[in-house]
Amino acid sequence: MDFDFTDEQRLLRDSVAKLFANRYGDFEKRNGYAKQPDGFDRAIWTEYAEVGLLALPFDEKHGGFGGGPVETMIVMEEIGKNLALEPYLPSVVFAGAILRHGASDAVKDEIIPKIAAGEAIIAVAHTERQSRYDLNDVTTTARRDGDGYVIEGDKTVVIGGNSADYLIVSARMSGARRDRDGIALFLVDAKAEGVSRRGYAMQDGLHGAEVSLANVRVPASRRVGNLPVLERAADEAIAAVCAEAVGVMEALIAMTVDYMKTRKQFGVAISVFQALQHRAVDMYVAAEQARSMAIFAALSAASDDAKERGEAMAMAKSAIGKAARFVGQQAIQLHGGIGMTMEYKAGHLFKRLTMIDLQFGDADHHLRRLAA
Amino acid sequence: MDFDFTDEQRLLRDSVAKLFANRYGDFEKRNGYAKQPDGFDRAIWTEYAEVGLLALPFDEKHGGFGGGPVETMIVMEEIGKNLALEPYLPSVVFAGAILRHGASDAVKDEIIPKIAAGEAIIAVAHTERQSRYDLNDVTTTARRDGDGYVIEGDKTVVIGGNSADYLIVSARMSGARRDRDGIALFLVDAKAEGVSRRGYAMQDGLHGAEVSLANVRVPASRRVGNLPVLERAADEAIAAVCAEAVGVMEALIAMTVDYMKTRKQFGVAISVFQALQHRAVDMYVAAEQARSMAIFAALSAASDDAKERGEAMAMAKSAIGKAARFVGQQAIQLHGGIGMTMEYKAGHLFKRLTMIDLQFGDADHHLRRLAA
Amino acid sequence: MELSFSSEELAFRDEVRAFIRDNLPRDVQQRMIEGREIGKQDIVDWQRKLNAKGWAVPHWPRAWGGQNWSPVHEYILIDELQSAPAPQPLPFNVSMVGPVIATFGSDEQKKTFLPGTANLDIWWCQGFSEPGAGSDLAGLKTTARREGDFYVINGQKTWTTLAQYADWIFVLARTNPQAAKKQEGISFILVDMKTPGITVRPIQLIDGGHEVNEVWFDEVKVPAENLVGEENKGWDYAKFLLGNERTSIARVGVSKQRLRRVRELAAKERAGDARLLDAPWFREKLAGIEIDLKALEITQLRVLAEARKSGKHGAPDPKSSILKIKGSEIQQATTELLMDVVGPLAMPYQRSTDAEDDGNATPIGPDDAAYAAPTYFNWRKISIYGGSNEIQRNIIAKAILGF
Amino acid sequence: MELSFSSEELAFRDEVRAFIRDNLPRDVQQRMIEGREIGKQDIVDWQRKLNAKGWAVPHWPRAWGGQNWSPVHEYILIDELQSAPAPQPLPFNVSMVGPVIATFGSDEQKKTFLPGTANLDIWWCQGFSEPGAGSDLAGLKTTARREGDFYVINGQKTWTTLAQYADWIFVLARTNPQAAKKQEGISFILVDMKTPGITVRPIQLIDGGHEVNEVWFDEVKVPAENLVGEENKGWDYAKFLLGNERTSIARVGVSKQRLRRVRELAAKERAGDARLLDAPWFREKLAGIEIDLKALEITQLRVLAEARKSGKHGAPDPKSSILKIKGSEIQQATTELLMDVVGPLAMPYQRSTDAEDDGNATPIGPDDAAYAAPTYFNWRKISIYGGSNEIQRNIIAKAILGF
Repeated sequence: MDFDFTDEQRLLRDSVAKLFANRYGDFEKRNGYAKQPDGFDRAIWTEYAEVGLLALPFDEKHGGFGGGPVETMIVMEEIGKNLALEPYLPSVVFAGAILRHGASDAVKDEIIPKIAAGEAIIAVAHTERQSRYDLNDVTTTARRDGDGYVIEGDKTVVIGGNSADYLIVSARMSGARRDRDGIALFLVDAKAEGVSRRGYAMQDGLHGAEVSLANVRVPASRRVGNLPVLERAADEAIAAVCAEAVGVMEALIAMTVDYMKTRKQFGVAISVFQALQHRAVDMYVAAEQARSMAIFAALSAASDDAKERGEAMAMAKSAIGKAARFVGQQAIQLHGGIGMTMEYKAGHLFKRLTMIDLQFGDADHHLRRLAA
Repeated sequence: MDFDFTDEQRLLRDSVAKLFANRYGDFEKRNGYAKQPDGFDRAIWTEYAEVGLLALPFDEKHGGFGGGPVETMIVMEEIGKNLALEPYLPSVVFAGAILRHGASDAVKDEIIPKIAAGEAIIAVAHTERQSRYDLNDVTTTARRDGDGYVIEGDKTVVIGGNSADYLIVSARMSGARRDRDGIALFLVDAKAEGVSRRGYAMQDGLHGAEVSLANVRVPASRRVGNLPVLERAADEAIAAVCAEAVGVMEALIAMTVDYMKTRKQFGVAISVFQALQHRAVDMYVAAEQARSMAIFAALSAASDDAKERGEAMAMAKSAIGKAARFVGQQAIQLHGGIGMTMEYKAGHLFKRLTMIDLQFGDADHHLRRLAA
Repeated sequence: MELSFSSEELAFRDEVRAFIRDNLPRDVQQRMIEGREIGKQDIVDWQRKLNAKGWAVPHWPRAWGGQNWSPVHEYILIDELQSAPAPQPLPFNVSMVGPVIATFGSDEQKKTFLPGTANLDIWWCQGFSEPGAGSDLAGLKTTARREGDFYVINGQKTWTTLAQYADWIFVLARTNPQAAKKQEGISFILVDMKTPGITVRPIQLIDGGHEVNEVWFDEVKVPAENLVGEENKGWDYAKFLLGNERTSIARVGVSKQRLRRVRELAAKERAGDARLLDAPWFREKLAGIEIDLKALEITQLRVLAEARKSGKHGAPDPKSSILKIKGSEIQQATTELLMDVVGPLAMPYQRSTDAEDDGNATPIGPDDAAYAAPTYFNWRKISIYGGSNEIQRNIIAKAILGF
Repeated sequence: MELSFSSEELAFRDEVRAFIRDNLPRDVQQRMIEGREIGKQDIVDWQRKLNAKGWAVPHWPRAWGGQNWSPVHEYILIDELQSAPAPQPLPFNVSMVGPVIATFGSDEQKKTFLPGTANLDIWWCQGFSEPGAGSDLAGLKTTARREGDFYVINGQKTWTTLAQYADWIFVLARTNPQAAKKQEGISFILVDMKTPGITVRPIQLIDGGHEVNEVWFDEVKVPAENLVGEENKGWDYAKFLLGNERTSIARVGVSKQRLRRVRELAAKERAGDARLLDAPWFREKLAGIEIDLKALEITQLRVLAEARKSGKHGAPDPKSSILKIKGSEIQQATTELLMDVVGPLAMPYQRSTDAEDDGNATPIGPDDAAYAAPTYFNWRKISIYGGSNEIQRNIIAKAILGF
């Protein structure tokens, strides 16, 4: 039992924190990054590559640094604190996990170095209009055609899909809409014929895309997994987004407590009002419990036991979603009007927390998953 | 739209309040009443009769006063405030409603005057070991035998059953355990051969009994209804118990607020602590919302539309149960240790609120009933 | 004791429904159903129709268009407008400055302002809140210096709703900075928004919309006759004004309409193999809110009945704080429910901030997906403005529980 | 970073489990599973077994039976006892008066009291709380007047747990009523319960049980050598004592055991046509509490790991207040869940207050029906005693958030 970071992990945290302090220390800069064509600043992405973050979770033999879920947790927590806009979660964590667990060595040797160098962004196109949070609810089809496949279908809310060079698409090769069998994953060149995208900003300032695939041909070698691979990668992404949420909550609570100490009403700082103090305490308690669950998620994410791993993620994501909603709402309430303005960071932290709850399934979804 | 009482209703409320002020104004007396053989004081029951309460809901042609759900609400609220022990709810309200809606005129003419005079107490034996809150879940059987019926089965938690002169028993004449069809109600003399009872106190100081029926013969004329009659009567009882809960909550909040103003900690009355003030406010708000629902229940209880009536009761009982739990728990918390002692009224109010939630189905049960 | 309206009241309700059905433009209604913004002209046109019918300012004195209705009639009108949904008469005009002018203004002010205020020929905004003073309204710093026949106003107001549309603003400003108590020495002044020295700066809220503003006053010269009532008595008028909104504070009609909409949408969405509306967890959540709303509706009627009985028309009943607390909690819960309906499709930002947008871009997801998250974000304000829920608890603690 | 225990810690856990399995009487365990009271002799016998094994007072100094364990080992022992369930060593002895005597007592006191305290030959009770002072412990009024070689104690203590079993009581009493601050002038005195002038009066709690008492002191003469440490320094010792209970405050093991029990019972109950345990609403409620408990367990381990690292063995970490708040909320939630299992059958009062009762009366409903409501009632105390949850929030507000 040990909750300390190793020296290497501390070093990682410090270097990530330094990167973000430079780039996001002045929160107003974030707005400028968001307005760039990709919805983030490519120069910062290059810095991620330089610091080694983009190679972090990959095997050394494919040019990675062999980091595990704890290293990812460290990075994601800092991303959360700073509301960083770069597509680290979809590309490196989520798509990266699919490649790690599902791709052939040939594909890994080709793609991972590009990811590590910041030359390739990958997004996972799994959500469909009707699927809600169910990864097995797939109507997009893939049929065998010669030495490849032809993919046909529409994907929605593909996070990072606007700037992606590759898409990993879940498609049904056989079976009915919600069957667990018959689903395969394909690595699709985002510029391939038949792929069309409509990019957009999301509520939290991150970016995504609608993706249509019309008769898109993919070579057989680009088949990179099946439903269990997608679920395993989603579990790793859930652990990562839990860590991000903890970072967001930490920043938001710190802002709220600071604000309470400076904001005067009726001639005194509002931090003297016991009812407000206790509210802040409840936020803090919720966040600490959430932090425990993010640690639990990180330390369970590498498990090969899909059932145990899935249960841990359902518990963690449910707890995080509930805490995120409570902390976010109360932070806005304690800030009053200022927390609701675009120019102030608190509102953006609140929005990111709200979207984190929706990402990979909300608190109730995972509670039901656990209870099922 | 009118939330005022008529002059007659105000008179009723005042006379009930006066009766209880005399009998229960000194809370310690309640303990003595509870220790009497029936679990309540027969002399007080006689007073109920004298004031006319026991005849209240019955038709004038059967010796009643023709009161409706609003009159019952008035009585029950005072019962709640005073934690009165007498079996008004099971006998006059619940069993009374079954007789009103299901019994023949002959049975009414025979029994209602006895009830009105305080000479007959009736309890409804419907709960069984497996039935939880489902009135249609009945394994007790009634089979036709000559010009009567033979009843066989076990009933549990028959409130008021210890002191009852008659039991109204739900029994299955046909169908499977949970079928809605095939259930009949029988008015059984509590001293009839084959009826055995084990009386006991309940958690809130009221009394009940386990009832076994072994080959109990009942004349055909004593068949007093079917499942819809039982459900209708239960709906009226729910409206009544909602009103009782409002009375309990009112008394408990008043005690809590008084206690906060007098109890000193750290040199000041604890009522100055804003976090505690706001808790008391939340209790008050919950109780006012509950009061609205008790009114809604009373004004819906006489409806002939079973679906509309049932929905109103499910809404009301769910709201009341939730409020009762919150108000009860917080009252104990704000009182600290003193609220947990037998000699202080607050703990007993809390216990009655807890039992009210369990009576006729708890908050979640009725929420599910509504959502089904 | 009787929960239903009288037959006369029911007839009035039917009349209101018919009027809305026959007069409210379909596209305005549809925008409101979907949670989209509506344009200035839509609001103006509708208020003029209501005013022509005599329904814009029924609670004003008869001489100025009032109807001498009972609070129940006022409630029925507002509840039907909220449920339709239809725009309500602009509160800054009809519930705030109008009653103040009608009660405390000079005859000249009444003649000048009241007809146009009722008819929304003049669009008013409210100059109360300041950056340093939120719930502590009396802590305001804006000053009005008397110079001959003018007041010269300096300072900054904030959270000024729809100032971008406004023709006039009613301002609380400090005319006697030496007053002993902070509530004293404040005056209530009417200011033409076109006066030199006024700058309106938009504040963008986190939902992306522009509904509030900062309003800056830099040596703004206002004729002294624009003072309402007596100098230094402005706080009394402000309190009068703030106690004036009791029939719609719970916004029961708004929540009823929202829940209806949620049901409609959930009937179209699929969750797994069934309709979302048939999923037990969803139905239980919905039922829980419906129960709360039913209780609130009755609590609202109880407060109204009390007001009708006491004859204290619109006088602030501390029980109104229950309406504010529960009303905001329920409204906010309905926005969370809408997010539940939409699920992951709430994530894309696809909301146009342009009220004249025709909404013809291909939407992502179901009809209301675009507005689910922005509405959730925006409606967090409901428990903050108009006296935060914490302030409401303080009111109950003091005025009802006697702490 | 690693969540699991080390192999050495796991081996210790297995040893504890085996010891409990081999030594804990089945009937004691069964009573605890069902939520029934256990008798004095059962508690004494069990603590003597633990003490013989060296596990009754592992956190004491080595000279007096301590084991110099890490906080993790202490936690494992307590967690296993709670989960079994088995009685914990009597806290008044092992966590309260024992460490105070071992740290501040005279050599004579140590020799006289510590062995018997560890072995439960002496049963201690705590004389701190008074009717006028709940969370405000320092507001106590009991006095100890020095007269020659004696203190003469007068006053009233309350909420004295199991005073009816106690041989000795440790009392906080005011020796200097003139002290400037209320925390000063208090002394910590050991009193034989058989001393003339002591009266114990039972307080019956709302669950019907008798676990607390009033203890009255009327001119009780106590030898002066029973003063612990210095006169007037008792508050320091009391603070030391109250900060001593950090490894079991969350009572994770208790809640784990309770949830296991709830699952067992729910598997036997029917709800409609299915097992209660299979009803989605029940499973979701259960899962919600299990999630909270998992988070709490990890938070507990984090606090422990911090304590192990800092070496501040048992020093009060303000984060312990999280453990108290969440621990009590979860324990209380489990009692509500038990009520859900039992349903209407929780209503009859069928609990015997006699710990020696053989429980052979025909129960009404499932095994635990008789104890469901009393446990729910009784466990409301958990958020009140040992520093109410409101006090814990004050601690976090001040010590962590810096308000």
